[in-house]
Amino acid sequence: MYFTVSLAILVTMVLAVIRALKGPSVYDRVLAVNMFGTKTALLLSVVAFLYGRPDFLDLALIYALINFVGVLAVLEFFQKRSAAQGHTTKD
Amino acid sequence: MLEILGYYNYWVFALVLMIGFYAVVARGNLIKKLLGLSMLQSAVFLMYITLSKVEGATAPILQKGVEDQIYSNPLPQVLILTAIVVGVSTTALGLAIVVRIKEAYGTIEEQDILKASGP
Amino acid sequence: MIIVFAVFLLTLLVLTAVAVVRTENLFVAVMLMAIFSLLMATNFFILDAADVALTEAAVGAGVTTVIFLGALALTAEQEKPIVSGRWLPLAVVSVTVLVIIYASFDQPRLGDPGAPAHQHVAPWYLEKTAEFIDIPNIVTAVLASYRGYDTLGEVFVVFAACIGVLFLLSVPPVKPQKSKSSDNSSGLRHHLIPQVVGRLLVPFIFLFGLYVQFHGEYGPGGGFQAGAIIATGIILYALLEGEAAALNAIPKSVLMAMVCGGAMLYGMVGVAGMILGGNFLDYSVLHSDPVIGQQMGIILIEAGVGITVCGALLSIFHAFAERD
Amino acid sequence: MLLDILSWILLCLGGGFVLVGGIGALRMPNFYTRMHAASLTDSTGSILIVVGVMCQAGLSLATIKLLTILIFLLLTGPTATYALANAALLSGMKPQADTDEGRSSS
Amino acid sequence: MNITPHLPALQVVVPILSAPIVLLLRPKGMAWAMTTVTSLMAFCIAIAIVSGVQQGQVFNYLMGSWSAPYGIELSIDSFSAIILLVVTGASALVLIGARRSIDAQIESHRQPFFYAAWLLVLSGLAGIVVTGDAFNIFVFMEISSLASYVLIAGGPDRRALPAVFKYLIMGTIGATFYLIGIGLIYIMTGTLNLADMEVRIHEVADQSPVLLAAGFITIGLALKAAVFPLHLWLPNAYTYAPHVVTAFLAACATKVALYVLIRFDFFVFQQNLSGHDLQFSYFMIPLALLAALVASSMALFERNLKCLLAYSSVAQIGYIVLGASLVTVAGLTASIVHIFNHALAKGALFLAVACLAIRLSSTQLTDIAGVARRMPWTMAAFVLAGLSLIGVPGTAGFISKWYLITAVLAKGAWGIALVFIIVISSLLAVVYIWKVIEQAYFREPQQANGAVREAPLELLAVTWVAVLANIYFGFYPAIPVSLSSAAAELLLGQMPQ
Repeated sequence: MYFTVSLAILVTMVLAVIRALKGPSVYDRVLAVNMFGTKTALLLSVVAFLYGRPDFLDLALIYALINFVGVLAVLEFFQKRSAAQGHTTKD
Repeated sequence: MLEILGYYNYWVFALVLMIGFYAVVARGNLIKKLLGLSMLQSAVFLMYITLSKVEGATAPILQKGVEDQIYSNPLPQVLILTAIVVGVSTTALGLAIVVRIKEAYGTIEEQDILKASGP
Repeated sequence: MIIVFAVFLLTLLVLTAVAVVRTENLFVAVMLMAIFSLLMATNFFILDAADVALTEAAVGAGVTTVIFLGALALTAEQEKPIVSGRWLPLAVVSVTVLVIIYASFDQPRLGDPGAPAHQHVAPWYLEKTAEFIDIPNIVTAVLASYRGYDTLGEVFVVFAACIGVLFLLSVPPVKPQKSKSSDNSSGLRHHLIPQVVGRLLVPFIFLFGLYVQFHGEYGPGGGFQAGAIIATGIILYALLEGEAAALNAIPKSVLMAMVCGGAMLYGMVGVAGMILGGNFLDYSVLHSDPVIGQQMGIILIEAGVGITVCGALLSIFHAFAERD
Repeated sequence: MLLDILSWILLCLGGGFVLVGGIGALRMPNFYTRMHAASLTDSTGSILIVVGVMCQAGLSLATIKLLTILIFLLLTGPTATYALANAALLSGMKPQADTDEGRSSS
Repeated sequence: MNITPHLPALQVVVPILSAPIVLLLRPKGMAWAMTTVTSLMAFCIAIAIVSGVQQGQVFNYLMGSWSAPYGIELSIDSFSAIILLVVTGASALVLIGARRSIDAQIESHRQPFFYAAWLLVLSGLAGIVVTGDAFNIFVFMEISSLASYVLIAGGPDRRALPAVFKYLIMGTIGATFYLIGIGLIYIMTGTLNLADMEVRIHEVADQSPVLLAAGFITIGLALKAAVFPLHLWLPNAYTYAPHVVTAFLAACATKVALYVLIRFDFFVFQQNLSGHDLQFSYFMIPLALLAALVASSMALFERNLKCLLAYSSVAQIGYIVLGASLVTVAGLTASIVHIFNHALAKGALFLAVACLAIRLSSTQLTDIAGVARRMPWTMAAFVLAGLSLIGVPGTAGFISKWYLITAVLAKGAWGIALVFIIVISSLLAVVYIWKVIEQAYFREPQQANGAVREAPLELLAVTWVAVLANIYFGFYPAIPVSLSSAAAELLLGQMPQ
């Protein structure tokens, strides 16, 4: 049962990687990375039970955290870049 | 079939190692070189972790009340913990150098830097 | 079962690696590298290396990506296409791959319990740790006590990288500083929703970091991971509120003191062992009961490691982020 | 027993949602539709899978951790999606109906 | 407490724990003073260790009191002792004279970082030498490498940056290859302790992973040691580094990598891998000869004094490798003596260059024209050190060349061909040193150099200490030779001759 779910998540991870490779825009890639990160967190929480070691759930939490901070860092990067190129961002 | 797949990790190690190596050697962009370098290091991590795995074992964190559980080999994992931090340190230092190169030369392409440096 | 996972993830890993090398957009390459790191970490987890997976995720996928983005913002985003010299490296690389693959057939295959590596030193750790140190996480025991000297070295590697980055980036930028008005846009201040959510999360991240720090003897975790997580929390704060606010909360001098203090704490625990009649890094002499002494020593040096790693990663982050 | 069946159903549903989201992210014609597909199924899939696993775990420390993970995912996922869509919109990428090229030059 | 048994640990711990303190010392000059004092302490510890080793004492130290294959063991034999002497001596000597040169090249607010990095290089190199654990070598190698990237990047010329980047890339690849080699050996033997490895590798010696490991380790360390075709990072890194850093690193950084290379190939592999001696010779001898010839010729055409000396270093590394690749006690003795003597000669030369550079703006050959009239003492030191580099009798360089030639001749007929090549390479050395001397003594001084004075006293003094050491060890070579031959016999201990 866990195995089936992990397989579904794994396939989704593959799809996310394909999206990241295809692009076309940078935002698509960021979206793919974000999706990939969430799927990794889910996969880990399932695999932790598959292995019978639920004490490893901490990892899933960290993955989710890293994922969030990563996306925000990318946005900050975009913002810096557009500021450097002289585009004024409106709110 | 499963016998062959038991070596699959080592092959991926070899492939990723050499993909990283190729990026370092053949690419002229300094940041690309650093990406290749961290890939090269990751490949080594994979090799160590692969060799720490024991069939039917679990992570080397002792479980209370569970008898005759076998555990994977903790030693390579410790080494790789160290090596990961070393890898990040190297990358950070390399990036600082790249930033300075960009400021000094206005480019981060190896060819252009060689041209700018002159003989 | 594990084979299926491994084949899946490893194949993806190779594909991602190829894509990182092939793409000419460096930003895309960094994004793919983040995926590469996450894949690597998942692999580690599946291969029973929980601590390593934690570190790779926190340090490899998290902090490294942030630092790479910081450097990209200061340099260029597009790579020039390579002009020549593609075939020789490719040939060398292919030959080496074949050699390694050939040699792999003499290697014990994945998971072979009869491999010499699992016969010699490792079983001793697994058997004796309960007697000598009495903590469940063997990885922490080996890291902090049996091979504590390596870890000391590693702390100083981080230390060296930190002073290196600060040394290199302490030269004022060559180009004139941009007008200060652009600094107002620093931080994601005008993105309301991320800011509210982020503010909510920051304290919990700290709490979680402390949990990872002090739970390291019992579960996956320890100084490196905790240091990286807390640093990530502060980086999140800096992203949301801007560099200046984060530097206000924790000034650079404090960061420097953390880097030095953590390293010194580690060293001093070692020296204390020496003074109390043991060898360097011998924690048994710290307390009349050697087992408690070991545990005390481990907690202290893990704290040192966490403080140094956190301070160093933040110093590096700020050094890059400040520069534009 | 009942709990087992329940968790089985939840997990399968979750897996299905996740998979559909992945296919959507791959097959949809432009960025905003892809994002839509990915983010909604992400949240639903997370809820279903984590709750499914929670049913298996019973009342233990693991359940609390799972709950934390769930809350965390539910907070960060939509936030990240919002921020990303916002950034894309600000960069000049306009939502369009049926093109594959709805993107800016960046 | 009795301090003697703790000496191996203190050798590393004293400098490494001073680094964070130095970083916090803000007042001008304090960082330098603390670094120098620490470095002198390290030197004293090294002397104590050497005298202990010469009395037959064996230093084995269990880190954390964990017994050997389980914990990390430090072990010092005569080979480690002589390298320790070189590393700590070079650091202490250069630091004493370095202050003004560093002040001139590095802004004062960056100096604490610089000195902390210096101490890390010192402790990293010392750590590599004292340890008896394969992975521990990697960790300390990375400390010393990262810190030496920092030191080199301190060079004021912008070309220092690409040079140090190249060094970083090649150095990291080298360290990673070494790590792969360790991993492969660990798979086959299950241990990381060098002594234990030596015993256990015997059973699996003929399996391909071990051979692959030997290859990876040799190539990785050769990269670090700048053995000939892998030396590409060295010339620029040495040329654009701050002058005193060049003097320090040229004297010991590559030597320590060579130390690890020799230790691995002889101590771990040699006695166990069948045919390893032949493979090692066939692989290394051509490279060593090419290094001696090609690098010496490159030095002939260099226009920059530091770059010239850097190429000469590559050639000298060739001699060291040549001696080792003969796989005889005599050859290995020659090789180890040459590590010591070359460190003396190159250290003295680069210190003399630092003296020149502090008064002249550049190290281009054309800019030192006629400088001998203005800086007679400096140039005299340069000439004497140059003679030692060439191997003129009465200098330290002669001793090692003599041992090398004797060892090569013992190899029989084709040894004579090797001697021929050594002599040619030495002649090339005469030519490139002469090129410098001609510029300095027999050219008209440039207008711009009119106000040039003799170098600052302390820098000149340490230069002369190094030069006098060259001469002293040329007449009384007992210490390095006895240590080296003891080391060689130890390394080749159970080898059938």
